[in-house]
Amino acid sequence: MRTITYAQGIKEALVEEMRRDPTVILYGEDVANFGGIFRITSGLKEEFGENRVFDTPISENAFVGAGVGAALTGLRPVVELQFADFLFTTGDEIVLKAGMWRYGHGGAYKIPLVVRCPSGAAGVGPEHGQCPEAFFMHTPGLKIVSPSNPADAKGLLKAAIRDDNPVLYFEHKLLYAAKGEISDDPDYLVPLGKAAIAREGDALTLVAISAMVPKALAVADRLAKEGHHIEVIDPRSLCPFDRPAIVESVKKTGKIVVAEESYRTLGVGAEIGAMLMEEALEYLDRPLRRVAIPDVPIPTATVLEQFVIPNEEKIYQACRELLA
Amino acid sequence: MRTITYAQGIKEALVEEMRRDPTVILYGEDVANFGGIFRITSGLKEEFGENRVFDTPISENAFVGAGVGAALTGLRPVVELQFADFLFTTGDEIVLKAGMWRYGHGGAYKIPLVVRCPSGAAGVGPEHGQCPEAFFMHTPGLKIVSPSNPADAKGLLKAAIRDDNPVLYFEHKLLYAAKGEISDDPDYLVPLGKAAIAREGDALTLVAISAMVPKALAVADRLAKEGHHIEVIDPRSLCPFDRPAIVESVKKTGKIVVAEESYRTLGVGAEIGAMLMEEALEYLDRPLRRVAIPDVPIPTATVLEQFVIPNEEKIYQACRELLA
Amino acid sequence: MDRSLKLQIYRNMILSRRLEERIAELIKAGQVGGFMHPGVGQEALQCAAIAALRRDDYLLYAHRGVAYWVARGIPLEKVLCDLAGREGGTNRGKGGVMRVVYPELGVLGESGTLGGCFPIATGAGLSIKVKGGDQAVLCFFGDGTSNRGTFHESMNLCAVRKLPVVFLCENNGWAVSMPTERSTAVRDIADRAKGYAVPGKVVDGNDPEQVYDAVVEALKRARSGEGPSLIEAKTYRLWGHWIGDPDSYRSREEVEKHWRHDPIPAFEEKLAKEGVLTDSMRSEIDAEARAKIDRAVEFMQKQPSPRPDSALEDVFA
Amino acid sequence: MDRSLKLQIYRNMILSRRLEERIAELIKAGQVGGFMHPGVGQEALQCAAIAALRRDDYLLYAHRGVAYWVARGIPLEKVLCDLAGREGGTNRGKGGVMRVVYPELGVLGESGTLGGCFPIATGAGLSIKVKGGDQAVLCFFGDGTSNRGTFHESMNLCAVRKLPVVFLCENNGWAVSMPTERSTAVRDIADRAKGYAVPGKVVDGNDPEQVYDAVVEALKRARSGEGPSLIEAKTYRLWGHWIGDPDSYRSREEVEKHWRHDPIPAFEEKLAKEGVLTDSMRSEIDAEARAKIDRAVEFMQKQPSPRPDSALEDVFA
Ligand SMILES: Cc1ncc(C[n+]2csc(CCOP(=O)(O)OP(=O)(O)O)c2C)c(N)n1
Ligand SMILES: Cc1ncc(C[n+]2csc(CCOP(=O)(O)OP(=O)(O)O)c2C)c(N)n1
Ligand SMILES: [Mg+2]
Ligand SMILES: [Mg+2]
Repeated sequence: MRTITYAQGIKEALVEEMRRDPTVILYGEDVANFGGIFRITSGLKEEFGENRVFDTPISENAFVGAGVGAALTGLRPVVELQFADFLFTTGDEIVLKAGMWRYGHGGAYKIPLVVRCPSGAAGVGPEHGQCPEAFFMHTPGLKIVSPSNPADAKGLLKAAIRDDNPVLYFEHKLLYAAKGEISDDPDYLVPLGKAAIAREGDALTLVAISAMVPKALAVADRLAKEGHHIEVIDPRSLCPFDRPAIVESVKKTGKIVVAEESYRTLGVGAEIGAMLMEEALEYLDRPLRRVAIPDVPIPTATVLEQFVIPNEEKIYQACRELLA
Repeated sequence: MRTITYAQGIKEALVEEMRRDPTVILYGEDVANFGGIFRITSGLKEEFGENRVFDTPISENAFVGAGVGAALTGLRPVVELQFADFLFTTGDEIVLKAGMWRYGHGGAYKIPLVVRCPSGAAGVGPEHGQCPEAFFMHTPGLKIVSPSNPADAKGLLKAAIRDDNPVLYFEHKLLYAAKGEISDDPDYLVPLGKAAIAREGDALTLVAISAMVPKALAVADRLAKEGHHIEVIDPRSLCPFDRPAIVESVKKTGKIVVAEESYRTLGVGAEIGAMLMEEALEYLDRPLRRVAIPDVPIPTATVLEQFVIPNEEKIYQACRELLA
Repeated sequence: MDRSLKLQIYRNMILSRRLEERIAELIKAGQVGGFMHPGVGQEALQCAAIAALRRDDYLLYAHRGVAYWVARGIPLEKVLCDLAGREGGTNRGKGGVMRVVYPELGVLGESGTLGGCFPIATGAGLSIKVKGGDQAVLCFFGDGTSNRGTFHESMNLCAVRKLPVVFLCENNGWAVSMPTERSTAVRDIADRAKGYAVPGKVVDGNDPEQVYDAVVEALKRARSGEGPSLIEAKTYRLWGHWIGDPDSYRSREEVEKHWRHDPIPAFEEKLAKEGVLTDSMRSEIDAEARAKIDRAVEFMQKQPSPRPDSALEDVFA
Repeated sequence: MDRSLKLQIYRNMILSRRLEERIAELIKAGQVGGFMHPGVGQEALQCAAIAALRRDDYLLYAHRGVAYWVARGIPLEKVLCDLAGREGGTNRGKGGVMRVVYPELGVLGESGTLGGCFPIATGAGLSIKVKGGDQAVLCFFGDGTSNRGTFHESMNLCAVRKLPVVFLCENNGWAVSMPTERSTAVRDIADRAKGYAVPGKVVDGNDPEQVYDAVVEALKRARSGEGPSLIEAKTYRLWGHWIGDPDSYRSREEVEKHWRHDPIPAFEEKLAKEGVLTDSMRSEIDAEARAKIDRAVEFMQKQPSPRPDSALEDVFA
């Protein structure tokens, strides 16, 4: 066991998988010579050469779509977008090509593509600060992961690279410096589609996604001191989505809070609520509480941003309300 | 009162609003000389001239984004996409520009833009047959309407054109020929954000969207013959979304089925389920039932398409299950 | 082009033309429900360009016609089963005739959104380059499609990374009801190559030899690591945009005029003059084509529909 | 350019340079948290181009620097309040310094995604044309941004509809760490104009007169209904990509070399030679700029943060 950062976890996953499999390539804007604007990929071009690690022009449609084309023809491309928000500039390539090319052609091809998407509000406003997972969770054919800690960051990325399907890998910008322990096993993989029980408890189920997980754990600590032992679930993958993990937990607790950095309407919490209403209605003893962005774009000024982004206090209040 | 088709309703709305307001313009591929591939706009170029009704190159980014730019500078553009699916080719323009330009600039500008999006499965496969409303319902800043009949088609489009915000107007291809009655009032408007109770009842609430509404009404007939008087709600607008209409109905019926042509995960039914779990949990006596596309792209062959698209029988079965 | 190559191209042109005529009949008779953009008039360039490919090259075809598949050697019955949404096609009923796919011959499939092909072609080129092969990619597209942003991004990306992709524009004068001169701000789409410092060449798309030579040259450039090329083949869409198009937006005179340049009789005449094609060969080739099509239609008509719940398969690998 | 115009441009260049230096200090001192792409080295072209605009023209600026706003006459304190996320700016804290907006002067705002500006500019041009006015739109963008598909679609759409838009590329040699010659397959981005049959012109972006003349000509063309133009102004980004950029990807020699072509001393020398600018005027202009900035900073520092719950406002009109 070692302690590494989330950023290191991502980098280690890239390096290990590129060493393991010569068909893995990495590209995007500024990833090669500069090492990425978040400095995740420094040194990779030096190790793997310019044929496998290279910079692209500012042409998201072409280079994301090329990821699909390269995946169809035998490579395993890892494509970096500078900000997750830029997924929208490449909606056709992500939703209709990565998501549906295989299906539309009757399964004739596999699409082992990973798109790395730095997400999350960090003082950078509406077009550089989103967590747009929920948009793509509605798309058939895309796998989606959102790690919340270094071990998952590494294990999920390795699993995503080995997966034969397109995976959107959301890395939260505010987690890059987060530290955590990790195994030294070079085959340390976190399976796509398996939630983590980040903390066990029976008073309430708190589902938290990505950067909300550390906040949720802090809330759980605080509530424990008040005598309420809540369960914190980190879905890790949003597609496949580990529905049973949440349903089982709620059958035990009867209460559910979802904390996420999506917009509230049709955020991940909506699916969780609907699923529970389908599968666990009789176990629910309190209403759903969704702690999410109140359906506004992400403002830039800190005071405004902090007003809309879920924080510990808001999560805590939502839990308290249900525990009352 | 006259009887018109849904297609005529759309056309009348365009003609009336263009006569009323010289800042309304209409453009898209093949809308002017050909009258649109669904023949909605024939004759409009002849009446309003090539300056206000014109054909564009196959450049969805440019012409949808130009709709935003034109709206910022004093026009009320109505832009036709040939298929709603092409919204994905213009994700940046729709989500980040139409949806967020106003907010990001502190409300300095209004964006009175309408994008017409022919939606719905009709034997045309994964990239020409979607109902992608739910993707955009998650986007702050966009209004969304999905009329189910000629009167709403007309009244909602007129209201959308007069609205100072961007509106995605989803017109279902299989409804174009549907007939219905309509008032002759040139100011016949259907307000955005107001659901219609398509049929009153108290046994169950069936929310149906767009082309699902006629199917839902047929199911209601059938159930009525069996002694179950269900309520059919047509939200008409998905943003603003008339939450109280649904909540009130469910408080009366205790049962909810949602029928839609979205993909199931994070379809509109997810938001309805979550909302009810927040606001009406104690009134729910049966689980939610979502009749939607089972998270696969839309296949082309009829037998496959019909397997995944909700039909009367599937809606009926879902209702029966809850009424049992 | 040697004799046998000429005859091969001619055969494919005839087979394509007869197949589309048959498909049109089937659709009009309501026997199959498919959605088809006919390529009548454009077979020369399609067949000639594909004749220049190696077996291990990749192909991204456009939405217009059947000649791409015929020329690439995909069995006719598979194409017809895709059209009819039956088993025995290439895509299990998922994609219709618009998404014929054939991995064995590098046929990658089709993007339903126009211009979606460019980045895919770029990615196939990237694969080749990363793996160090000398294959190439041929990517067809229409004049209207040349106005999509993906064209620009992909041309530039291929050019800066010297990817082995040949972009072949079928300028048939129209994009549905929009004439090229109103949709496209440049007279020769090939001139757009100047924005990427790559070769751009205009050829007569109704002359198989011109097309073949241009594609051979571009493929050579691609294989030798010099990067992409843009070829514009001028041609004409003799039928409507889709089978059923009222085609009300262009004059009958214009269409009539272009029928006089139908590439099939022109090529026949040329081959006859050169002594490559005799009258009896002509009838033989035509009869052969019809017989093949008859057999394929028969096969298709006997094929069952896919299992309904197979709709749930093929989302993920 | 007459004397007073030259001085106006010079004044704006100085004011811009001083303001950015001040902003860099504020950011480095942690006094404001904003995110800023400095335009140091590119002020000549930015100020000169904007000087060619009429008051009722529209402006889509790029993400680089403050000169666009300074030259257009947006009060400095507003720019600073946007930077600092305080009240008193132009966008109520919503968009930061990247989204300065000023409807009174046709300043439409900024797209956070590069290339998002092109369709917006096209739309503004469309408005002008539909309403029959003779205004024009000036749209700035970088060399790297010229590789976005929206560039292509918008150039073509403006060209086929003859919309009054002037596209002005600031080719500063780099897009973050990517040198232009590796991102962009053509030596002169202006050559891309050939793909749309519109005028494309290269100018020295560090020479205000060349830029001004080219923009005047393009605006004239626009106003008279002849359609868009593309101008490429060659310049250099003297500072890092953003304030805080380690700038590790280019050599110090390269940067040093370009400092020797800093447009400010060059223009000063020229104006001095022409007798337009004396030493005392120079110090006066500089002192004036500093005083203005001091007042603006002071104003900004006294402004409150926006009301937190105003975050919920401005989504819909
Ligand atoms: C992005 C996108 N826009 C519009 C369409 C609808 N559409 C299908 S074919 C076509 C015309 C294409 O014209 P062109 O590229 O010249 O090819 P041609 O049909 O002439 O062969 C259009 C507009 C589409 N499929 N995708
Ligand atoms: C679509 C998109 N891709 C990437 C970025 C991130 N980004 C911001 S500025 C920049 C470089 C832009 O280069 P250029 O257009 O040459 O302008 P310059 O910064 O040199 O002024 C990049 C990659 C973005 N904002 N939008
Ligand atoms: Mg065409
Ligand atoms: Mg640059």
